Amino acid sequence: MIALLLRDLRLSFRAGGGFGLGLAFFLLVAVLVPLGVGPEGGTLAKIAPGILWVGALLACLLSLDRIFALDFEDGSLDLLATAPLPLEGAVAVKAAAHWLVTGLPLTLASPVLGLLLFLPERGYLWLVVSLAIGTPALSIIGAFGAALTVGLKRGGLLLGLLVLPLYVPTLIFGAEVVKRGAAGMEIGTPLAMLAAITAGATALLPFAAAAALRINLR
Amino acid sequence: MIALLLRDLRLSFRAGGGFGLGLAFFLLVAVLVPLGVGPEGGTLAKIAPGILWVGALLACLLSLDRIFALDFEDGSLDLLATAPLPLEGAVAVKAAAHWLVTGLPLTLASPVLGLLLFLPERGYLWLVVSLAIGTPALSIIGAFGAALTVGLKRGGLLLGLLVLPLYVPTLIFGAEVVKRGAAGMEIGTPLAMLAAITAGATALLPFAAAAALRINLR
Amino acid sequence: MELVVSDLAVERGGLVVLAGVSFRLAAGGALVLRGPNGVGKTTLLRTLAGLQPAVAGSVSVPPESLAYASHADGLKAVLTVTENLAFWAAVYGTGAGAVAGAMQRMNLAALAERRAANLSAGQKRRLGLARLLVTGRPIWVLDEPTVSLDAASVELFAWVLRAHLASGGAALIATHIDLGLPEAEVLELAPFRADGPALAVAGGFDDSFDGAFG
Amino acid sequence: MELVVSDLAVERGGLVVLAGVSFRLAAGGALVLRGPNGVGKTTLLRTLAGLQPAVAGSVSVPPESLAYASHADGLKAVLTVTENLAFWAAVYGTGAGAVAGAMQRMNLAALAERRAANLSAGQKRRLGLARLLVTGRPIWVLDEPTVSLDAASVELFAWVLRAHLASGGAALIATHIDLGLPEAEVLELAPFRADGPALAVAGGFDDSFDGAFG
Amino acid sequence: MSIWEYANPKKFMQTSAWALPGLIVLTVVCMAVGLVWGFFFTPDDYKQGSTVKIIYLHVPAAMMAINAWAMMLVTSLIWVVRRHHVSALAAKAAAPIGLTFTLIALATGALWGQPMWGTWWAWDPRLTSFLVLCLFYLGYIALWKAIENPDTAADLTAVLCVVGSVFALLSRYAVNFWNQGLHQGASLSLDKEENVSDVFWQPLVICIAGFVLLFVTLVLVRTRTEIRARRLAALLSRERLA
Amino acid sequence: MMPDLGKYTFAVLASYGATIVLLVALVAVSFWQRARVKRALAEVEARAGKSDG
Ligand code: HEM
Ligand SMILES: Nc1ncnc2c1ncn2[C@@H]1O[C@H](COP(=O)(O)OP(=O)(O)OP(=O)(O)O)[C@@H](O)[C@H]1O
Ligand SMILES: Nc1ncnc2c1ncn2[C@@H]1O[C@H](COP(=O)(O)OP(=O)(O)OP(=O)(O)O)[C@@H](O)[C@H]1O
Ligand SMILES: [Mg+2]
Ligand SMILES: [Mg+2]
Repeated sequence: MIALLLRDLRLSFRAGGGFGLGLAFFLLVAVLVPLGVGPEGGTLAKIAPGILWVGALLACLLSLDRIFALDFEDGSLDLLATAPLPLEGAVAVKAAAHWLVTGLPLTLASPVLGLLLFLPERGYLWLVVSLAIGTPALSIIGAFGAALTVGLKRGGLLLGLLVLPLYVPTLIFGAEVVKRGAAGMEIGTPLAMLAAITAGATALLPFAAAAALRINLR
Repeated sequence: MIALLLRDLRLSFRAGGGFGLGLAFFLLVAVLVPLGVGPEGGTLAKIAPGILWVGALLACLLSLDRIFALDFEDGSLDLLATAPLPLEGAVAVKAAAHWLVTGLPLTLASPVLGLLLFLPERGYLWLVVSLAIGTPALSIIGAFGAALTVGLKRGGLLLGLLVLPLYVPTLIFGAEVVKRGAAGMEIGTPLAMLAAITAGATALLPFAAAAALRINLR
Repeated sequence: MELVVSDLAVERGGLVVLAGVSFRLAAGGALVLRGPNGVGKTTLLRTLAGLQPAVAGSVSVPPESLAYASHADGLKAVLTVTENLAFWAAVYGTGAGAVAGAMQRMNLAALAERRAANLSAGQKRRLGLARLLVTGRPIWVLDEPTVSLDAASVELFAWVLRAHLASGGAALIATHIDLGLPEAEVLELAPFRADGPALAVAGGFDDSFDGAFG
Repeated sequence: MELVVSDLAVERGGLVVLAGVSFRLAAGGALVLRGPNGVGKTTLLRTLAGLQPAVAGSVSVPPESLAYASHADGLKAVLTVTENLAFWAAVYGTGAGAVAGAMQRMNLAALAERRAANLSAGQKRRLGLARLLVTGRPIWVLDEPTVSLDAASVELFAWVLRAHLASGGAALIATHIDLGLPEAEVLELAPFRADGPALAVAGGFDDSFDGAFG
Repeated sequence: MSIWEYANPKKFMQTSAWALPGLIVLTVVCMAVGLVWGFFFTPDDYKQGSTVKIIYLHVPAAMMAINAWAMMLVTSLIWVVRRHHVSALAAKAAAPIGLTFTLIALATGALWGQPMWGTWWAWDPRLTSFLVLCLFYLGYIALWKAIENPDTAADLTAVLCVVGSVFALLSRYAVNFWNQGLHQGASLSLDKEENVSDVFWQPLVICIAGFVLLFVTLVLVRTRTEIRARRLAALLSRERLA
Repeated sequence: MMPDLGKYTFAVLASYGATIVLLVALVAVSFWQRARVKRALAEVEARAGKSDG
């Protein structure tokens, strides 16, 4: 398991930058939106929580299809499935590796981007907290979607279509936490829900994803 | 050339839906942003032009790495490069195929999404016009980026990082056209600039992209 | 430690391709599967490896004793030779000693720090075979293992295989090339080919309503 | 119609792997390149095909006369056998007749409507070889063409190759397996191997500041 | 006799062939009566004017859009647990119907919203969750289309349906955080006192029945088509082998 | 005959129109597919029957 985690981390560092890129994409979204929307501080501050969360989500999405597709293409997924390693565990580990190279750096960098979008001061803490709690759910849900589409070449867009609706609750609760946080309101319920989604997804989805993988390898 | 165009179109239809999926992603961005930002009509109307353009851009981006990567992996790019077909032409044709399955349907569907984001009524025409003129530039610029990153596995995020800055002028002028159009202002200059970008990119970038491909195949 | 296959039928793309395959592979034995292209060798091996369910018949094999090597080598292009092997050694829990030994035996020591992307076709294949050695599994299930290998490497492989058999291992090999293993038994698969309409997935849905349309 | 290679040096990964290779391939001739794994056969063929520049020496070949087939077959998994071939026929401007002929000759007619994804390894390879036929090019440059082929298919290929030579074609083939073509000349590449640090890409960037550090 | 007998394609084909003619007639009658009554013979509402007539389309379509997904969930589970092919094919057959109903509910809702709320669209919880449902339908159908092997496709779409249902419920709950929304609350309840007046209610019930019947009929027709298509594919590949 | 829809004519007519178009399209597609598959199956069954017997 640890070997798999290390391998996946190493692979994403070697092949085109790991950490750097998820982050860079997030940054780009945060830069492009003001470019597209225009520079008024008031509007930007209002949409900042939502845009930051949408950006995080898209940054995750863009790297999702790599979770299994590369291993499928070069045959290592076959070999992993026949290895003495529960496939559920492999899925969980791969999702964790994905989180470490996308979700985590994104969370750490988010305050800087909040700055670019004029996020109100009170919001920063909650931005970081909500991303820290919510992004693991994005990775594990994404791993499920990737497992569903692993056999298909050009699965990228299909994957997006399948996964984004699944991201909706996480997005809403996550953005809600930041919005309420920024407005100085009570954030207990959405935060609890966010945590519940992450916990539930982490507990159950690896099984669904492993089942999907087995079906796809058949 | 026509054979290549037909093949690429056929490939994208066969493998996971072609038209439908680029569109679906665009739709998802237009849906997710309000989910993240919240439901107030005024704010949404203000950011609609920018968000729609950013969405179009991301929808393009997500399918970019497929322009050459699949052909590279299965060896057909080697074969294409040795075929009696100028590589520049092949690049242009592949970009055109990409536009037909992403940019075009996206342009046609944009009014519906304008609705979801409460785009002011006067803006619809200009939304469609600006996308129709601007999205070809997105495809051709994207093809250039894809050519640069074709050798790299997990090139997806790197590609995004390379291409998005190149997209900035298109995005700014495109969104500006829509914004001015929606506000009833004069749109001549940004529209002319948008057209100039598309024309220039179409004329020059295939050469750069073909050069990049040749280097990557070496 | 014995692989027993009895009356096995395997399917690909919803059609039974082989039926009635039976054999028994004991420790120390090697069995070469032969048959024309498309007869179903790969399908049979994947079924044995547990990657797809059998249509009929049974496979009995001690748990955790199979190591499968497919057409594709499952190498990571950006990892070095050592890293590739070390990963599988960790997965199979065999440790670093196994890695060094396998590299020695498959003549990969000189390439240890080379990335897999920079290997030639035959070198990649050698690395793929070295992976088998680090699994520490007794029964090898190999799909055309000597593809792209030069004569010297084929010999090296035969030699490694003999050592494996001598130490109580067993091997099931699908191949079109002569491996230089006269002691191996040969199973010709062509007679088990299941064609003719009668054998479309037996008992499957597609057949269960023959005649429903009058 | 002649391929003349003189004193060619080719590099891979910044290192010269082969140097001083010279040969001449005339119409009707076949040349088999042999050499241990990693000697540089693939690199040489890619250089001839124009995919990478030569380090030294020259290649003279009539324009638009080469057809290159690499380790990978360049098949599109979601297209059918016919569609795959028809595409290349259109690119090379040889038309639908060529497709039908090629399928006939490579024994693919029965698989015409099958998607490439659903072919076995050997069937894929046959399809890859059929592509050569639809190019209509006289000089074939082949990298291990018979990998995964069964004995019957190897024979079929030899037969097709002979017909190609008889009709004034030529073929340059890297292989480890005996093709059953006694009339082909053989060029052993091992003697041209360029090792030793002295040969790091001559005149390249790495050399241009030799001695810069005292 | 157990209900599972109908999972046998032969039995299913026989029974559905027997039931279909009657169902088609009933559907046509119900739809025609309901819609004609609703459109031509109901009064205008004092508040909503003639737009109440949209209710006869909007409410049944919205109800059936949700019920179709529920039916797909049940049949998917049956496939996963008991592996009856007919139920997998029924789920596949139902998806485009559900999608159409969703689109009808969205379109009529939008057209109704313009005069009532002054906007085509609002990010109201009920509307939003419906949009999400629409996306689930699209994803589900796209996944069926994308996979070639029918059993693989059945398995994967079933998994998607189950997981998707959980997340659809979650989003329904999540969007409630925004506001109560513009949309009407439940107005059809069994408690007669709370119901809209009988003049609107009676044709509405007939319309709902019509939509239910239409759904059942179409599911049967499309499932029969899917079964035949499976049979066709099997025969064709046999021919190729022989 | 036609009820007076007042100022909401467009909304009501468009709703009915859109619904009917969508439903008719769905029904048409369903039955068209049914006919197509049925015909193809009949052809193949006839062929199979001939070669068998
Ligand atoms: C695009 C916009 C709309 C969507 C997606 C939508 C969706 C829905 C849904 C999901 C239901 C629940 C059906 C059920 O299961 O009972 C419903 C019911 C209903 N809708 Fe809408 N709606 C929309 C717009 C409107 C508008 C503009 C009005 C009227 C002003 C309206 C009036 C009603 C009424 C009266 C019901 C019945 C309530 C009940 O009995 O539960 N809807 N709609
Ligand atoms: N979807 C499908 N429909 C019908 N037949 C299929 C499908 N997919 C694969 N096949 C066929 O299944 C057969 C078995 O393939 P398999 O890969 O097992 O052959 P093989 O013996 O390994 O051949 P090779 O020596 O070429 O590797 C082949 O004839 C192949 O064409
Ligand atoms: N980046 C690199 N750095 C150093 N050496 C490299 C690099 N990339 C490839 N090589 C080496 O170049 C040599 C030539 O490889 P090539 O693929 O041409 O061999 P080949 O003769 O085709 O072998 P095979 O029979 O195995 O296919 C190999 O020894 C390979 O290891
Ligand atoms: Mg095989
Ligand atoms: Mg080689």
